Amino acid sequence: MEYSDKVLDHFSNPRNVGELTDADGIGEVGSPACGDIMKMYIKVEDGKIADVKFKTFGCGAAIATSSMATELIKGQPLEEALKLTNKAVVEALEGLPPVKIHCSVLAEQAIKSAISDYYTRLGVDPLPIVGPIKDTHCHAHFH
Amino acid sequence: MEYSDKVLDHFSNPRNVGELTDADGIGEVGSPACGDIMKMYIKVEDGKIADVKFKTFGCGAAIATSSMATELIKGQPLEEALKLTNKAVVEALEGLPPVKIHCSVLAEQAIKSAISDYYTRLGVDPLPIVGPIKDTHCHAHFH
Amino acid sequence: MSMERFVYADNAATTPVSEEVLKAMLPYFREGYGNPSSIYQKGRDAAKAIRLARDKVARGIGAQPEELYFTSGGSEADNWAIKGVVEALAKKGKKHIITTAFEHHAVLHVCQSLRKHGIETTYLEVGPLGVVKAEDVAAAIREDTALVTIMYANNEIGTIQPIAEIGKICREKGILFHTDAVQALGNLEIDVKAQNIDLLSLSGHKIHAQKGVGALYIRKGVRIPNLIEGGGQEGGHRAGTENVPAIVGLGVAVEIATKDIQARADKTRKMRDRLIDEITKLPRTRLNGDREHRLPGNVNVSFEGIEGESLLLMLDLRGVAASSGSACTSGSLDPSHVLLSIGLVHEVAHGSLRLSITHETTEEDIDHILKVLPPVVEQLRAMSPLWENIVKGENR
Amino acid sequence: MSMERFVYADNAATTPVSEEVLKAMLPYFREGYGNPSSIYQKGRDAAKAIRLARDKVARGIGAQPEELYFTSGGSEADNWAIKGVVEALAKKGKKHIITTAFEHHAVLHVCQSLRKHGIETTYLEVGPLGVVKAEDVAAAIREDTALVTIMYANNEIGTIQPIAEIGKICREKGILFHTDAVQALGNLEIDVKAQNIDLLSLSGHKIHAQKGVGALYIRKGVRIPNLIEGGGQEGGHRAGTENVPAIVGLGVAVEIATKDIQARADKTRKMRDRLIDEITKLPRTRLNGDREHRLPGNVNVSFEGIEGESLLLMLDLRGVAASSGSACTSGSLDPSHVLLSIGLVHEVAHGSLRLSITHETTEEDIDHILKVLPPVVEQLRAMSPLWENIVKGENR
Ligand SMILES: Cc1ncc(COP(=O)(O)O)c(C=O)c1O
Ligand SMILES: Cc1ncc(COP(=O)(O)O)c(C=O)c1O
Repeated sequence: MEYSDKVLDHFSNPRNVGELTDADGIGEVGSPACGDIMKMYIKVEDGKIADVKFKTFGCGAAIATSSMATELIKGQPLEEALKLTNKAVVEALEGLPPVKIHCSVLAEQAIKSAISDYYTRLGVDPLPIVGPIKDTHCHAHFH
Repeated sequence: MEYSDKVLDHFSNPRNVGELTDADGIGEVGSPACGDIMKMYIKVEDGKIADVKFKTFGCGAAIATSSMATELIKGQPLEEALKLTNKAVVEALEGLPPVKIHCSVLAEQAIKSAISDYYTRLGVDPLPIVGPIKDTHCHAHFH
Repeated sequence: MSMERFVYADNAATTPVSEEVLKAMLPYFREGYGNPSSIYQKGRDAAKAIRLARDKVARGIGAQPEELYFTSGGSEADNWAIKGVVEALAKKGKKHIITTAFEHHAVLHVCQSLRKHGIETTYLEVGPLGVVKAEDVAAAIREDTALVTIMYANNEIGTIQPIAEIGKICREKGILFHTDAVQALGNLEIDVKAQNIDLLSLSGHKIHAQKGVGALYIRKGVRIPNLIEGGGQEGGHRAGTENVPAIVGLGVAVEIATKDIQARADKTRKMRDRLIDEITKLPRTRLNGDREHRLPGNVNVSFEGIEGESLLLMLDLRGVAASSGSACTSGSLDPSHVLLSIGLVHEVAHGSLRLSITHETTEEDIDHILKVLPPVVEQLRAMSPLWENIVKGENR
Repeated sequence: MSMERFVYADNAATTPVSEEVLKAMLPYFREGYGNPSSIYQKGRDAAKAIRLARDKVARGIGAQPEELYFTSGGSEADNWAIKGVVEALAKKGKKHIITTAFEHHAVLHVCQSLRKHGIETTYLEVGPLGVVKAEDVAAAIREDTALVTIMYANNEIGTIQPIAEIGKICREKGILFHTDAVQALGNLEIDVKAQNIDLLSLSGHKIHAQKGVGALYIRKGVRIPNLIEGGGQEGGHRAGTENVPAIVGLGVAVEIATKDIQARADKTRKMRDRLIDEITKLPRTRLNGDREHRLPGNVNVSFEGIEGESLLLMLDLRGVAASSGSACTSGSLDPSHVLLSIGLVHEVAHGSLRLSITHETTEEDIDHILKVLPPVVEQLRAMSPLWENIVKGENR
C-alpha cells in the first residue's frame, strides 16, 4: 500500500483534532466493528463553519481524511461544506489507495452528519437540505 | 546431472578406442533409436583377452563405461572377463548418475556379446558359457 | 522527524537476507549461472550447488534430501501439499480435511476453495489461548479423512501447537499429516521423523533467505501429483528452472537457523518477556495467545480504543517497524481472523500490535520500543471517540 | 586442457544476470527488505518497487500494469494459464484445448494431465519446418474449445509461430488464446493488444534476470481461478510474499530487452547465419527448423552418426557451452519431442546441437565455435559404429 506524502503529512500532523465543548452540531459515522469511527464537531456562525474539530478511531487514511476534510470546510458557508465530496478530499490528499477510498466517504458523511445535527437542533428537518446520511458498511471499499 | 572426475577422465581420454581388423570376436549391443550403440572387438590369446577395442555411439557415460570396461578386461582370462558386472564398472568409475546406469549394463553386455561371437566362431555354443545377451531397451534406466 | 534509532520488530513478516546468505548467493548470479539441467561444467556446478543446499535443508528438519522439494515459498508449498493430497486421495473416497480456524490464508483459502470440488473441511477451535487440543484432532477424524493440516506455530500470536502429539495420532490412524512450519523453522526444533510429519512447508524469507524460495518436505512413500508440471526438475515433481542463488541461500539460512536454537531462543525469550511485562502494564491492554506455548520472539497485544494501522504508522515515524495482524492480509480491512478465532471482539482485534523480534534484537532496541510505544498509544487514544466512550463507561 | 576462450552459446537455456539487473536488485536484499504488504515505510518502499517493475514489464509487451501478475517463472505461468482457463470454462461445457505437438513441457504435460479430468487436447502438427499453420488452428476449433495455447517461438529450434494471425482467429471466434512467449521476449516485438493475446507467459532468466521469476499477462476481463491461493498479493490473484529483488530485476531486464530489438536482432542474425552456413557445410549435417521464421540467435543442427550429450561434453572441454534439445529435458534419454515433431528419426534427433547466441556474442566467439566444432564432430564420428555403417552404406 502506498500513501502519498500529503496523506502521511495529515496523518502525522493532523489538523483540527479534538472536541468542541460548545459545538452547534456533532456527527458520528462508522462503527467500531468496521475499524473506523469519525466524530465531527462544528461551530456555526453567520451560516459559516466557524470552527471544526474531529476525533477519529481508524487507520492512517481515516485520520488523514478527517484532517483534510475539516481543513477544507473550515470557514466555509454551510452550503459549500455540504458540497464537499469524498472525491475532493481524495484529490486534496493527492490520492488514496483503492482500499482506503471508503475513508474519504466516511469523512464526507461525518460532515453531513454534523450539519444534520446542527439543523435538527435548530428544529429544522435536515433531510431536504443535507440528504440522507449513507450507512457506510465495512466492505464499502469492495464496491 | 553430476559426473565423477573418473567418468569425465574416461570420457575425454577414452582408452582402447578403435577397431581390431583381426578381431577374434565382435559384439554389438544397443540401438540407434535408443541413442546408444556399443561395439566391442576382442583378440583372444591363450584364453586371455590379449587386446580389446571399442566404438561407441552414445552419451558421455556410454563412452566412459566402454573405456573403463575395456580397461578392466584387458589381459584377463575369458572367465574373469565374463564375471565383470555393470556394478563393477560403475564402482571403478566412482559412480554414475541414476539415469546413466543402463550404460554400464550395455558395456557388460557388449563384452559378453563379443565373447559369445568368439565362441560361435570357434564352433562352440556360447549360450551355456556366456548366458543370454540381454536385450537392453531404451528405458532400461527406469527400472 | 529525526529518528534516533530504527528497530525492525516485524521479523515474522519477513527478514533481511543475512550477510552470510547473500555472500553464498552472489556467485550464482553472474558466474555460476548455468542451468542445473545442462550437461556442461557450468550446469553441473549449479546442480551440485542445489544438491548441497538440499542436504542442508534436509538436515535442518531431520529429513532425507530426496524428501525435499524446493518451491517458490511457503504459500506454494501449502497449496501443493493440500491440493496434492486431496487430489491423490479424493478418488479413493477420502474427501475430508481437518485444520484449525487460525491457519495461514495459504491453508485456509485452499480448504475453502476445495469445497466446490466436494471436499469438506473441519475447522477446529483453538480456544482463547490459541492452542488446538490434540484430542480434538483425534475426535474429528472420520472414515473419509484425507488430511490433517495444522500449523506448527501461528504467525500472528505465535502460539505453538502440539505437533508431535497430533503426528502420533495421525500416524496411528493412518492419516496424512501436513504442518505449515514457516514460523517454527529456526525457532523450534523440528524432526519430521520423530514427530511423524508426512508433509511440511517452509519458507526462506522468515529466516534471512530470499523471498520467493521455500520447500515442501514429502515423506518417502507419500505420492502426490505435481502442482507445477513441465520439465524434469526436482526429480520430476516441481517443474521450472531452479532459482539457484535463492536455493543456495536457503541452504545456508536453514543451516544457520537450526544451529543453537536453544541458546538463541533463551536470549530472545528474555527480551520478549520484558516487552510483554511492560506493555501489558498499560491500561486496557492484553496479551493475545498463550504466554508459555509461544514463539520466543512473538509479542501480540491489543489496546482498546485504537486502531492498528494508525498505531503502526505512528510507530514507524518513531523508528519502530511492527505489524498489526499478519502482513499478508494488511491490504484488507477485515480484522485478523486469527484474533477473532481466539475470541476477540472486532473492535479490540482492530487494535492489535504484533512485535516479532529475534536473538539479534538488542536490549537497547527493547528500550526504544518501550520508550516510544506508550506515548503513541496515549496520543491515539486521545483522538479516539471510541476511547472516550470506554473511559466514560468506566466512570459511569 | 587449457582453455583459450569460453563461449556461452546456451542463452536459450538460461542467461547470466546482467550487471544492470543485479545492481538494481542488490538494495532489496539487506536494506529494502520490507514485506510489500507491510504498512510502514520499508514495506511501502518495497510495494513501490514492485509497482515500478510491473509498469516496466507491462510496457515491454503492450499491456496495462494491472494485467500482469508476477510468478515464480515461465512454468508456473504456463500451468496457471492453462489450468485456470480450463477450470473456469469446463463447467460451461468447454473441455477442449488446441495446442501444438512441440510446445514446452510446461504446456504439454499440463494438457496431458488434464486428460484425466476429461479435457481433450488437439496437438497440431508443425510440419518439417516447425511452423504451425494458422488455418490449421482455425480448422481445429470446435464448439467446446476452451483455449488455444501456442508458443510464440520454439525453445529448441527457434521457429516463430504466426501469433498475430492465430490471435485474430481466436478473437473472432471468441476463444481464449494463450501464448508461451518465454523465448520470444526480447527477441521479437510483442504487443498483446495488437496481436489479440489473452494470456501470455514470460520468464526472467532467459533475458538476464534471476531464475525463479516470471509473469503471466491476463487480459482485463478474463477471469481465471488462482493456482496459488492464500494472501492478498498480486491483487489477490497470486499468493506468496513477493520476491522483491527478483521482480525489480525482471522490470529492468524487460526494459533493456525490449529496447532496440531490431538493431540487436540484426546483429545477432548475422552471426547466426554465419554459424548455420559454416556448420551445414559439414557432411550429413542439417539445419532443423525453418531458416527464415527463426529466432535471431537460434542454431539447431543435426549431425548424423553422433550423439548429442557426448558432443556437448566435448565442446564444453573445448570452451563452448551449448545444448542438445532442451536443457529442461536433458535429464531424460528420450530424444527431443520437438525434433521428432518435425519428422527427424530417433537416431538423428539424438545427434542434435543447439547453439543459442545473443547480440553480446562476438565474431571472435563465432570463430571459436567454428574452430572447435568440426574436429569434435569428426572425433566422435571416428569412434561411432553408427557413422561407420553410414559411410559403408554410402560406399556400397
Ligand atoms: C518456451 C519455454 N516455456 C517455458 C519455460 C519454463 O520457464 P521457467 O524455467 O522459468 O519455468 C522455458 C524454459 O525453461 C521455455 O523455453
Ligand atoms: C504461517 C505461514 N504460512 C505461510 C506463509 C507464506 O509464506 P510465503 O510468503 O513464503 O509464501 C507465511 C508467511 O507469509 C506464514 O507466516
